[in-house]
Amino acid sequence: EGEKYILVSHAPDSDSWWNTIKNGIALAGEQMGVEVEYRNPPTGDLADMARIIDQAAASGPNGIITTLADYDVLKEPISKAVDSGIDVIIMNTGSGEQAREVGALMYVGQPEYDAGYAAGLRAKGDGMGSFLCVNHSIQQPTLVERCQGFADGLGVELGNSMLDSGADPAEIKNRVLAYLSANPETDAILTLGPVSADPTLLALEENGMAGDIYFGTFDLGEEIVKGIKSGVIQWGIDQQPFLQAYLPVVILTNYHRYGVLPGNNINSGPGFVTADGLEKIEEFAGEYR
Amino acid sequence: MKNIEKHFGSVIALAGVSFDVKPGECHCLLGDNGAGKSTFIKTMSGVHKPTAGEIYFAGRPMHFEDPRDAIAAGIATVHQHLAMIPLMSVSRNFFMGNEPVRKVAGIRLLDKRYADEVTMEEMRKMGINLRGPDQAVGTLSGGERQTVAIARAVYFGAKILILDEPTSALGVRQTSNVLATIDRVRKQGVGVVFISHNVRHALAVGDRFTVLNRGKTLGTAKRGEISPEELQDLMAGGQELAELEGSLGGTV
Amino acid sequence: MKNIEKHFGSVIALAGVSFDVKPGECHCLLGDNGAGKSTFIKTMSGVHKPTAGEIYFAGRPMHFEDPRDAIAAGIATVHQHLAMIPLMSVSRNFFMGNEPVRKVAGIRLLDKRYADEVTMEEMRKMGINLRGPDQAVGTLSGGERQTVAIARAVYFGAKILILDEPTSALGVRQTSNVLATIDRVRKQGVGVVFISHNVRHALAVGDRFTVLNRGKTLGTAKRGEISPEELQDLMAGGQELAELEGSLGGTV
Amino acid sequence: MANATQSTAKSDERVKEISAIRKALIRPELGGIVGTAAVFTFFLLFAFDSGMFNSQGIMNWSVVSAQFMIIAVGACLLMIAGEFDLSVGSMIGFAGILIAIFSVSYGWPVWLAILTTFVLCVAIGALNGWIVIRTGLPSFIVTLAFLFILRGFTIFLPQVIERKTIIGGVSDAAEGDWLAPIFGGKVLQGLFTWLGDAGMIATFERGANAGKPVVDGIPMLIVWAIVLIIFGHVLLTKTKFGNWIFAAGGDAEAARNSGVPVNRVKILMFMFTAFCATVFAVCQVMEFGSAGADRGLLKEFEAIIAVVIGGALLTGGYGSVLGAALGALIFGVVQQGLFFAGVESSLFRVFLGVILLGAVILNTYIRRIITGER
Amino acid sequence: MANATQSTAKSDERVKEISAIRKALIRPELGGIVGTAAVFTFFLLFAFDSGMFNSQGIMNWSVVSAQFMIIAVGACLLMIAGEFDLSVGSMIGFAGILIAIFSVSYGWPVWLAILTTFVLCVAIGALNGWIVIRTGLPSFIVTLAFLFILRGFTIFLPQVIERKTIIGGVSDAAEGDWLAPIFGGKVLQGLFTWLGDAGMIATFERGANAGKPVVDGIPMLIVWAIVLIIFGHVLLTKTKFGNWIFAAGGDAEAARNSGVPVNRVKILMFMFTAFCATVFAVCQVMEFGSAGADRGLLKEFEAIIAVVIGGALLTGGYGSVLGAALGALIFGVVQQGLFFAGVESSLFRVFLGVILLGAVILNTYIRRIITGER
Ligand SMILES: Nc1ncnc2c1ncn2[C@@H]1O[C@H](COP(=O)(O)OP(=O)(O)OP(=O)(O)O)[C@@H](O)[C@H]1O
Ligand SMILES: Nc1ncnc2c1ncn2[C@@H]1O[C@H](COP(=O)(O)OP(=O)(O)OP(=O)(O)O)[C@@H](O)[C@H]1O
Ligand SMILES: [Mg+2]
Ligand SMILES: [Mg+2]
Repeated sequence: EGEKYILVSHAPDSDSWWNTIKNGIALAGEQMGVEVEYRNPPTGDLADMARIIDQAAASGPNGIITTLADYDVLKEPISKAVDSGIDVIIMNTGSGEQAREVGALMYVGQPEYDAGYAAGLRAKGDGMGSFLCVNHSIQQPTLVERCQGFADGLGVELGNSMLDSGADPAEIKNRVLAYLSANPETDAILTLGPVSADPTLLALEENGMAGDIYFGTFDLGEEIVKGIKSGVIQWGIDQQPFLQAYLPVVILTNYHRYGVLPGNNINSGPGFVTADGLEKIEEFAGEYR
Repeated sequence: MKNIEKHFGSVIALAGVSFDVKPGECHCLLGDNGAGKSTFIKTMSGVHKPTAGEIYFAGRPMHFEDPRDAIAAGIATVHQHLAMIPLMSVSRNFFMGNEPVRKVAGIRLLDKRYADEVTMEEMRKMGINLRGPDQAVGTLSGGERQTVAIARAVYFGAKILILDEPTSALGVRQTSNVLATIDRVRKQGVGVVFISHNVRHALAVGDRFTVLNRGKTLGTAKRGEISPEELQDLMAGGQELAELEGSLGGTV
Repeated sequence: MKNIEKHFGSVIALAGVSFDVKPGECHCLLGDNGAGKSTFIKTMSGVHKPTAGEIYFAGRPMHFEDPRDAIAAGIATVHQHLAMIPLMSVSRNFFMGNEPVRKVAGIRLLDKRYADEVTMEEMRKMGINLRGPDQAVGTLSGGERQTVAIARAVYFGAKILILDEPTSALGVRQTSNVLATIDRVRKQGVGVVFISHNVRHALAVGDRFTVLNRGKTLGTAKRGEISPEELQDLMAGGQELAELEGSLGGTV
Repeated sequence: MANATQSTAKSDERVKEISAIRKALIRPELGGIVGTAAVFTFFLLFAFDSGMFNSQGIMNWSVVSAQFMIIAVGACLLMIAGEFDLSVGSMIGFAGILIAIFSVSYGWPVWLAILTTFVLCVAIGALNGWIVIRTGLPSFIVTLAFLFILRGFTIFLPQVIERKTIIGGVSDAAEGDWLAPIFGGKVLQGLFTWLGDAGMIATFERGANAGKPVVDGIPMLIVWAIVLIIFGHVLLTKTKFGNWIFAAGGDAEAARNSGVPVNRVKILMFMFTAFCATVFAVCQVMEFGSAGADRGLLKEFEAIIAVVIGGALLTGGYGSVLGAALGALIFGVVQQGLFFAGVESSLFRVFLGVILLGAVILNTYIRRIITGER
Repeated sequence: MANATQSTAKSDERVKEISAIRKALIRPELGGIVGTAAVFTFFLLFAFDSGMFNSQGIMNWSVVSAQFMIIAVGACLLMIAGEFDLSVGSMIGFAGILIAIFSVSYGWPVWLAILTTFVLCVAIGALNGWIVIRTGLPSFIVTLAFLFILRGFTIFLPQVIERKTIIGGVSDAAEGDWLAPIFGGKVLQGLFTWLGDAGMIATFERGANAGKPVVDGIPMLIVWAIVLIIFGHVLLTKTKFGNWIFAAGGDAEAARNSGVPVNRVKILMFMFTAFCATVFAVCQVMEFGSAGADRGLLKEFEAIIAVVIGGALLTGGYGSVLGAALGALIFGVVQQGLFFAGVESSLFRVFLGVILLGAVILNTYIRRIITGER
């Protein structure tokens, strides 16, 4: 009763996708009767994140749930935490293999490169040849992996297709417009989350390409769901952040209370959300999806 | 002005000073470095608020919140560290704080043409030929800047004109010019407060002389009542100067 | 120094000036505002490089790349705008650029104790009682700062001491002090270059007088060869001054 | 006084000649004008057929430049008044979140949300200014503190209130509001439809908008930029208050002694900067329908860069609003132009840095000539 | 001269008394000391049982503070010399990427990669300084340009060379290298093992390290921080050069006239700042084994904040390295402590802003007393 868990993410303060995570741990904490805290490096600097894991370990929680945004940087702090008797679950980024290597109990999430690769295959199947990947936070390695995976899935070079768009919506919108105007033959657009998807939607509306260009995105949000519904967006890759946050808390609590643990890693994504069966998603997008 | 006191933190700059100026006279304020002259006139011109004491102007007690109040009351000051802004043009400096306005479509705009004309005209009167009213003050020499500052104060019809060591950085000709200007201004019925270290400059134009020492007045004398030597002695604090004077041949 | 010329962009500040100083004499450089006095001595002290002309020191031509070279050669300068740093302590200012060092374990450290002692001692000699060597220069009065600057130059055994208007902002007593110091320094065999607007101050200590006007020398005179009035006239550019003098009673 | 006059005339003998043409050219905006010309020449040569100069392309970089202009006007006047504000970017984020919270979470009418936000943000600007004046601290430090404080609240408030860091749904709330279109609408739509019909500008060929002109109006963002530039320019060069701004920045002590109410001027300029930041934020929220905690990051630098490219002096007392507007234009055109020209997008920052350096060096040279500074 | 002596003695009559204790207390570091005491008291009261003061917790905030200290020492000396450097953060990212590219992509031995990086980065520091000196521009602008230029290359280079924005594998490359442990190693491991065996500090409970102490040595990062602080402190207060640093920042013109080689001092300080940033970067790369384009974001502000909290004057000529080190300690303890105390993490920025303001106001007060400034 009253176990304490800490979730450490790699995202900067302002990344809105992590709201769902916060909601997930809050709900799980309430339901299980445990205390869960959320921690992140304010600027998204992974070296700072390593310190936060150290610090979380020092504060002696029962378990730590963390992302594995960069194996090199995080392996030591995580395995140290494990060795000092704290149980760790890896969520979101990373892979089952890496999770085992750092001594974590299991992995819940969506391997980024694989998700990008799957999306690329899908787009290739739909006949796409060239694409634009709108990267709103180019410093984050995980986002670059998504673009890289997509390019490899399509079987083309990444090259200039990845746009360093910045995180400001007006900048994203206008840079996408500029890119599409200079490269009108682009077949497909991939956005990496609501931050880049929302302004891109507006951009497409403005230059009339909405519904005309092949548009896929990572993650869900209110606007993205609307876009899927109206047919502007072909698919959204749902990695189910809610589950990524909720499940580890539940698993850890049950493990600590009753010693039970799932035997396998959980791949919460990639699941492709398309125009079919959107009602529930629509209702909870941005909050639980 | 009666019994003005001014303290800065632990420093007592003025320890009760009384002083008055009448229209049309030039009252010289003399004193050594750090005697409190600048502090005193800053109090008079509203830059500092006195810690104690009162200021009367035309018989009424005044409370200056800031220099604007003093200027509005007719006290114009040319500060020791010049009140000029080097990056701004001469005409903007000249009218700084007193900009002429002109209504255009109900909006009060700066009347730049008028300002430029007046500036050129006034500067010409003072003997300074500007390249143009847009010339930056930073390109003028020290003496020229001093002259602009005085011309400005006079032009805005000050009833009392305070000059804090206007001559200390000036050459002989510039000094003569400034003294002549003071003379002219005084004759127009303006009360002039002239601050200096230089007894000769003071004697050239002063009607009355007040010596300040360590934040206190040592007394006031009328023109003719006091000799340059006495004044010098008063300022320097008296007898100890003798020995130095000897070796330097009394030329200071 | 021969035929020094110095141009600043479109301004010709010095148009060929020749000048010399001998050990143990005080050579006064006089001139109106903007005559080029400060520019001239800045050239002499290595701050500016001359556009044309040559500098000889003890018979050898010198090329000063920066003030350090001039200081190393024995030319110490007290600039018009003081060479003191208000936020630093008096002792650090005193030794600025000439810090005493002491070897500790092979590393050359600042000898602060020595610096402090010397500073206190030298300041006491000049008649300034510091609260302590760590007192910031910013807390000193203008006259006191001037004295520190002169004391510093003298202490470091300058062969030539250049003083740019050291007295212009000073009171009577402080001025006497500075002039007495110059006198003392001169008697120690140091060549002094003294710059002033004030003919009386110059006459009090000067052995020779050079007048600069609009970037050119108007000639050099020995002490006694020239009367104060002649000097005054030379500086002001001659005849035109007469009328002003009249109205002001010849007291300038 | 004949002698004095004569003496000044004589003194001209010591000044070398400066040609009349050179004199006529030298104005504070010169750097901006030269830069703008250079930038347009460059992109006309290297990106002409990329769509940068068709109607859509022009609208694209105009909107981006207009954004920069809005914050640059505020930053410019403040900089001339001798201070600067590092909290502009955080203020943009904060204002956006406030509007969203008021209108979406609290359900206030949008006009009330906008007006309340303006009042609050301008009050924070005044607080900034008041602290700078009262403590005498450099504005760098004070506004740096507010950079952190405002950003902290921008992240904290929506999380506490809405459990999100991005609040959407403002567009729906703004439906039918009278004030919202003043920030988020478009003008001259009739003209553009006519131009489109007349074949003067391209129309959409396919999709839902087929047949409509590709550019269907001037966004209010651009109108705001123009209004603020004109206001700023007139205020600075044509009014009494403008003189005070120069004076306050040139030498606050001297200005104070001459009777310029320096404190009032500076605080008002801090408020005006906050006002401009809020205009920026409101336009953005109305256009995108959502407010996020990450909005406005680094905008303070972008504003300062635009102003400095436009010839203002970082230390105050010198500059021009038109210059700042040109600086913002250069900034916007370069930023978008590089994308049109297909330059590797991460190199954008390198170009920005180089242009900044080049522009400032040019401006310094021009300023020295104008003011005779040494 | 008797009169003059007497006059000064007399002048004391005009100075009110200041108590001796008060005088003894007033030193540049006072603000830092008071702040440190306050911060520790606060966290001892409110976060004592959170693990903040067990061996791991102490190591945690010590390491974070040491990081801040390393860049603060450089920033402090530079600020005292009258300039500042906004490119520190970008320099950290850039240096890290260079090492990774040299050692991993090009396969150079790690020591060569490190040394080459030091040479390049210090050269960039010198370039910064040279531009500031030559053009007379404010360092704010020049280093802002470099903030963008260096960050641009930091993102661009790894993408071009490795097609990633993060380069790992430096640890493997560094295996057996003689220079790498000087940045990434630990010292006093024997002592900690002994402490662990003696039960004085906690040990790992399981895994490969079971039985070893949780804190197994002092990271070289901390050693570097201490070395740099001592070096900076001695340089500043005990050497000739230190006097020149104060002089260059207090009044460059006056210092130049007195024969202080101001240009050399300033350029050297820019180089030293770059050196510190590179030390930071190398330690980080060696510890984590990878370099990323996101490293060092906003670190320039953190360095400046630590220095300013430590009592230095933003405009130069005043400050102390010990103060800056205490400022860094305060910053680090607050940042980590708030996590320990369980404060909502987004409020961290709000606290930071408030502490910054409070510290600067306190320091200004202290400085005015010391220097008699008005
Ligand atoms: N703002 C201030 N804070 C503290 N002390 C001050 C302040 N202004 C002046 N003082 C002190 O008050 C005293 C009087 O200074 P003031 O400037 O009035 O002298 P002064 O007679 O004008 O000297 P000078 O002839 O050098 O101009 C000096 O000791 C000075 O240090
Ligand atoms: N750095 C500079 N750049 C351009 N012009 C300069 C510079 N320094 C001085 N001048 C000009 O050179 C001329 C001579 O100036 P200088 O300062 O040498 O005169 P001065 O004789 O010392 O005058 P004062 O008696 O006022 O001190 C002036 O016209 C001045 O404006
Ligand atoms: Mg005075
Ligand atoms: Mg001079």
